[in-house]
Amino acid sequence: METSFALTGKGYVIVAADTTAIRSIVKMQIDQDKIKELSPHLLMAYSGEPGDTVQFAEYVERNIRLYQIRNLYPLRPAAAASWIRRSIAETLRTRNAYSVNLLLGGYDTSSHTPNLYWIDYMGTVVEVPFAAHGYGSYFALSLLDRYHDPEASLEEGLATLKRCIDEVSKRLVVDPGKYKVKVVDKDGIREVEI
Amino acid sequence: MSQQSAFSSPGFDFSNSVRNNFLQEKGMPLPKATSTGTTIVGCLFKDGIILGADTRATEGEIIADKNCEKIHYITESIRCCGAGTAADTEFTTATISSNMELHSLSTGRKPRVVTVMTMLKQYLFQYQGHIGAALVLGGVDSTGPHLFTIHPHGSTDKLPYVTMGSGSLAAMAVFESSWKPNMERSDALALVSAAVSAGIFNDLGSGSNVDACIITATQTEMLRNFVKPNERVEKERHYTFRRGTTAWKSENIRDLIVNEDITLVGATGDAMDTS
Amino acid sequence: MSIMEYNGGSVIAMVGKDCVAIASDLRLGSQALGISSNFQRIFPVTDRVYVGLPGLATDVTTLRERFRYRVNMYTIKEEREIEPETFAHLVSSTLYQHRFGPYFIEPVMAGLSKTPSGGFKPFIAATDLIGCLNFAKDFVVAGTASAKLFGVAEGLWEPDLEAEDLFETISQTLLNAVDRDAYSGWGAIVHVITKDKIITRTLKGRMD
Amino acid sequence: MIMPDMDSLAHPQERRFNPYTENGGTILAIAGADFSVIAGDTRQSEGYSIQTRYAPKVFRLTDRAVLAVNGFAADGNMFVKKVKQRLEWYHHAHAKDMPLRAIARLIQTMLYARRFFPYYVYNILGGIEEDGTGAVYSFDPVGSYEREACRAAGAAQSLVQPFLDNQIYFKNQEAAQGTSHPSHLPLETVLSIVIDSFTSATERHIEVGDGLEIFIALSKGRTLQGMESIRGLQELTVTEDGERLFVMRRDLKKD
Amino acid sequence: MDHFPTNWGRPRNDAFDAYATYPIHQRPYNGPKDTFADGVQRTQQPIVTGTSVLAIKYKDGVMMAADNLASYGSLARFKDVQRLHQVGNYTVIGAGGDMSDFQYIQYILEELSIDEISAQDGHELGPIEIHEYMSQLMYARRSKMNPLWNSLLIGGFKDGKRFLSYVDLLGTTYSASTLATGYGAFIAQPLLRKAVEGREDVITEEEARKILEDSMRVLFYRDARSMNKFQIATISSAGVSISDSMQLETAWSFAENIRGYGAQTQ
Amino acid sequence: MNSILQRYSGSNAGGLSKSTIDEDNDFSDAMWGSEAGFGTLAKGVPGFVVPSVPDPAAFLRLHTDDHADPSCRIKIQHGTTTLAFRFQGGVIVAVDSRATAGSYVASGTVKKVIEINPYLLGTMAGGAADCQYWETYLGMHCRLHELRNRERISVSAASKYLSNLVYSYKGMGLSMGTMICGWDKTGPAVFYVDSDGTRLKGDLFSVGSGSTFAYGVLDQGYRWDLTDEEAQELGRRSIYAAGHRDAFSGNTCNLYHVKEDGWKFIGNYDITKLHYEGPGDVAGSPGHGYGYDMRVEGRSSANPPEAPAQA
Repeated sequence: METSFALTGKGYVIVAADTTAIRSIVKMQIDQDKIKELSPHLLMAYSGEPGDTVQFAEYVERNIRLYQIRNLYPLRPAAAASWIRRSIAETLRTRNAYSVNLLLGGYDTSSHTPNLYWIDYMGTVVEVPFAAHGYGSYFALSLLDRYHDPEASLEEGLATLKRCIDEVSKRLVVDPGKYKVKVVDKDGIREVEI
Repeated sequence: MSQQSAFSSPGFDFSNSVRNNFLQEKGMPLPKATSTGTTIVGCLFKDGIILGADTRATEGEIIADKNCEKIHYITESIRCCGAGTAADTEFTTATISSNMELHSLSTGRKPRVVTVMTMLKQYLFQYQGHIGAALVLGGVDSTGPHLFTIHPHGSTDKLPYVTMGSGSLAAMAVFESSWKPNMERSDALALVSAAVSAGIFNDLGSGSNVDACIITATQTEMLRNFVKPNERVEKERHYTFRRGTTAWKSENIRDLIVNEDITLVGATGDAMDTS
Repeated sequence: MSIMEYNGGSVIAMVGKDCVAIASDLRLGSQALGISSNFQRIFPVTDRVYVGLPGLATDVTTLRERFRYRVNMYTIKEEREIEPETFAHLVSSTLYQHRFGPYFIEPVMAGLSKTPSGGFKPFIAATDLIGCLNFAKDFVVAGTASAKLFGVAEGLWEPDLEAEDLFETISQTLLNAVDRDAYSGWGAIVHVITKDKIITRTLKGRMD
Repeated sequence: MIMPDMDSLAHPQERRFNPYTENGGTILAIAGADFSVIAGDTRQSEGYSIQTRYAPKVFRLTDRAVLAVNGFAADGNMFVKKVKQRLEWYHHAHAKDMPLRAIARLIQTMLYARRFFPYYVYNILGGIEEDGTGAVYSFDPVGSYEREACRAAGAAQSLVQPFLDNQIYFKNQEAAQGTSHPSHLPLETVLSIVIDSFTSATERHIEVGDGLEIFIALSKGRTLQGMESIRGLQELTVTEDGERLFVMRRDLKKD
Repeated sequence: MDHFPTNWGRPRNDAFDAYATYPIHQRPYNGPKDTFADGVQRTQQPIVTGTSVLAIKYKDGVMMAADNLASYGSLARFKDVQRLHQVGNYTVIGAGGDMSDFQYIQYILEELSIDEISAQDGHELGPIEIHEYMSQLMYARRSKMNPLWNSLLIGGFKDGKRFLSYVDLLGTTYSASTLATGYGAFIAQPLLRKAVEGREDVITEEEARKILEDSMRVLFYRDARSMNKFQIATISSAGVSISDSMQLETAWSFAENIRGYGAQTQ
Repeated sequence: MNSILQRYSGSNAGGLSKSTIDEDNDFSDAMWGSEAGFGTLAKGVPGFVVPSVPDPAAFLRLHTDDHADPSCRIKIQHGTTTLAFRFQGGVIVAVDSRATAGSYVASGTVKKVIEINPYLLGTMAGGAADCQYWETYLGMHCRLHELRNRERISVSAASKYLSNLVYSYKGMGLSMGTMICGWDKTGPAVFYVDSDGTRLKGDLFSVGSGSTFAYGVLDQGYRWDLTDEEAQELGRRSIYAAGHRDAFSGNTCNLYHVKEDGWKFIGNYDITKLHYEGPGDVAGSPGHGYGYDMRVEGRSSANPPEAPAQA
């Protein structure tokens, strides 16, 4: 019942993911951070096959960091999305595929635009103004169609996110529980309480 | 990150198989490739060999190609009809054709039909039937005319008249009732055409036109669309639309003609220092 | 649910008088769920050659990158632009190389090829997912709505359409076909390639 | 009876008796303002074999009702027989033919009675309503139905239906400035669209072909309006009620 | 009902419990039940089988042909089985498929004829009536999931009209000027169509016989479950006549020139 | 039926051949409606032909479940979004109009609201034929109830009747998810009934493949004290949301409003028109297209720094 959301607003991307770690019918942990900070302006929420998720996120994190060390500047969000997609698409062709679904949110400091990429376990990537993974997407996408505003202030954006979270906890069979919410904008990444 | 060079290694690339099996296990059936339901035939006559084929390619019940070419070039005096998975027949015959060219260059002799047959059967046997090519191979070489069938698993047959494909029974019936040894060229051509037509009109996997190829010791004659019994009748109406019928949201025109405006500088401006 | 239907999408190409057109819908789905209504699956190869890649979305991106790489290598080595016929065979052999583990893509190609006299000749082709080429004289289709596209195109297509008329015919064919297909739709894009310009239009298609 | 083709070799054959088969073919019907056209091809096939080049799929029920059936031929023929039987009983009881919309409901209940052992039949009922308008009712195999202006069913339904959407309903077509699309097409246009639909389907679908039968039901008082010139038109009207029923036949490709 | 969005509206799959609710609610089946159902042997696959039957229309009536073999799997088991059977004065029924089911059909038709005669109403069963009866019978049996595993050709001539039609184990019926069952539908039908279509009113009895003989010869060459011993039935205004078993001249001489299956030359 | 005795007792040929041919008489008691004008209506629950195989439900699934086996031939139409909710001004019922068979859009003009009588509406989700047939049948019995009892049937009773009917066929393969909506002595009422036998009373339901999308919009906008216009707009907007996102829903939206004096058909709205232009000149219209692209046209999330003042 993993659920993650992300939406763009005026100069920022909000990324939110539930914090439960589930095994079988048991909640193993309720404060897991499923959003990786890949670079000063890049966030990645991951969900999917347990084990794969963390392994893959760390693999991506290290490689993006490596790129930054080598080149003295970080990958822009679009380039990072492309590289991550290829990593998934290629490991899918091996025996140990990473079965992970990602939401990649970043702030492009050169063009001053927030970028959000929806990436699934097969290596499909598409840039969208808002996105969701997991069963929550069946409720949240139509809601965001209705309420999302690309020019919303951060407060408005968080209010829209709250709507998604409320809707999912109202309708989904198992309430995902608490969410961790992070925001990336021109000043970098910070965590937000909702 | 195995980005291959532009000259990638020959042979098949199995890199997607693992992934595809994974997807298939998730309950998604793999799609079907284009197949040529097909009637292909061949028979001996007095001076050589005539091959025949229909021209329909299907994807399930849908006709993907109404006029495809199923008689493939191997060498000048050897040709091969293909039935089964269309891509397999296409590439198998192309591979063997290229091998034959190399073979004849290295031996300095005109290729023989048995050589082609042996290459094909060894190639297909190697893939244990996974390459779905059912072939009718015919040609004339220094030892005379030869006609073979080659099945996807690599078994072969040598007969004076042969048929393959979903229309093979219909075509074979025509041969069985009318074929005679040492037929004249025109009679044999008519017989091949009748055999393919039997497939076209009685087997739903075969259709459209008749292709034929006459191979004799002296020349090879490819009769593309030799009989066209299934031309579409003219439509009852014209279906052109008034311009502006379709609503569109945005337009972008990219001009491929590069206009160069030459602005002369130097006459009035600062002269470039060329010293 | 076949793999070809997982993300949805369809492409069609048609021949006109000294021009060709290629069009596709814009939906990216995850089975029944629509994800994006702006997913491009037609890409320029050269100025006058376009390729459409309907099928599994991850392979759309992978193959696009692979084709771009191979075409660039060709251009560098040969010092000329690739001709549509050559490109069709490049596509075909790339796909057949993966005969036993195919990419789930059925490419459609459209372009104008140079004639020896310096003119341009319309060219369209399609292959199945393992690279069997189909050179048609009228139109080629692929994707989840292929049966519907075949039916409408067979009814509406006429020879020697001018670029603007070809635009209407291909648009009407595509829009009506994808409206009967649950996995295609969500808008459409059409490229009409003539010898001196490329007209690209985004259509006002059904959004359900 | 199945050709030993690649398919049957690849999968183990099911030993259990399968009471269904598929006999191909396509049917369609279009309703006009005061007429209705119901057509079907005449090929009956199984697998890759043509069983016969002439097996009617369109049947006259009354002078103002025509039923087209497609799918499994044995179910279809048997179903038509039963509908005709019920209509005959109705005629004996009421001394008139059953009205079209009543036949539609009758067909629903007859199909639904076999909900758990369905008739593998797609039905299209076309004809003239009591108010004189042309009508088409289309059914799924277990009896859900609706009245429409046009409908194609059978093997090539997905080829034909979008073409009809475009040509009959003018879907996705913007009307020229200051005009609007006609709500009903004249019979002549409809007939050519029907013929073109079938020739197109024959081009691209292997199970469609051989012959075409077009039934035309005319409402009471409608004159023939140029229909006399149609080649090979044959009248099937039986009663003196005023509605008239015609059939015309055309050849389709036989490959 | 399965409420998961992608499975919506489909029949519920009770074998797989989507909600992991146990025990699965499944009502006992309360339709017709037979205590001895297990003991009833239905023909679920044909055992002793006959192969193709051919039939064509010609100028004066209908002509049919079938060989005399009944196979038990790949064993040529019975070599003098008559697969063309006269019913009444106007009709011949030819059967491919399971021979025991065919004998049951013969028996049913026999009883039907007796009933018809005993009515003494001057009415006689013609081919149309018999075909209608057989199609109802076959369809009813398939609807009971207990088919008669046959494909039948019914040919006849009554009141100046030729009649030829087909019915099989599913109840599928159709008619045409040439018909063939079994492998005949693939091998002989193309030959018959070519020879007969459009010429039904021209072909003489001799020609018709020749057409059937040629087709039977090809079938013998190519159908491994056939035999070169067959009968021909003619039904015309002169009534029904089923010939004695006959044999055809066959030619195998060209086989002597064939060497191996590939590279062999001697 | 098929006893050994019958199979081998051969002497009575007339009887035997009759029994072999006599197909289960599907028009004697299996049918309702006018039996050539001589039938009676109230003969109880209709009977059905069931295939004589050990597991008829498995048989039905084998031949009709296109999800498990896409190549199955008999494709029964399905796919849907329907919703109904209660508010101070009555009940709003809104549905889409698409029916799909496999990936083929079999129809875009299905009437998924079944007008049982002037005070009762049923919605249609799941097997189209199941809903049409049983709700029509329910309509007959509601009328009979009126004739017998001289008063209209309550929504509760009607839904219970339907629930009992389909429950008796449980496990046979029926597929139906419906909302029975109406106005009776107790005021507006909505009941959810499905082929499992579930029957729920509630304020707000949405059923079908696109129901989750409809809920997403519906829940956020729903209040008991909505005005009539707001409620109608909410129903329309929710169906649009589902039609847009769900591949198996769409084409048009049919909107009904049930009030004390019976139901009223508000209108039929093309989903695509709603996307681009909105519902047009109706009460509660937002005045622009519902589509996200339409709504945010010209707005951008880019945040370029303020241009420094001209030097």
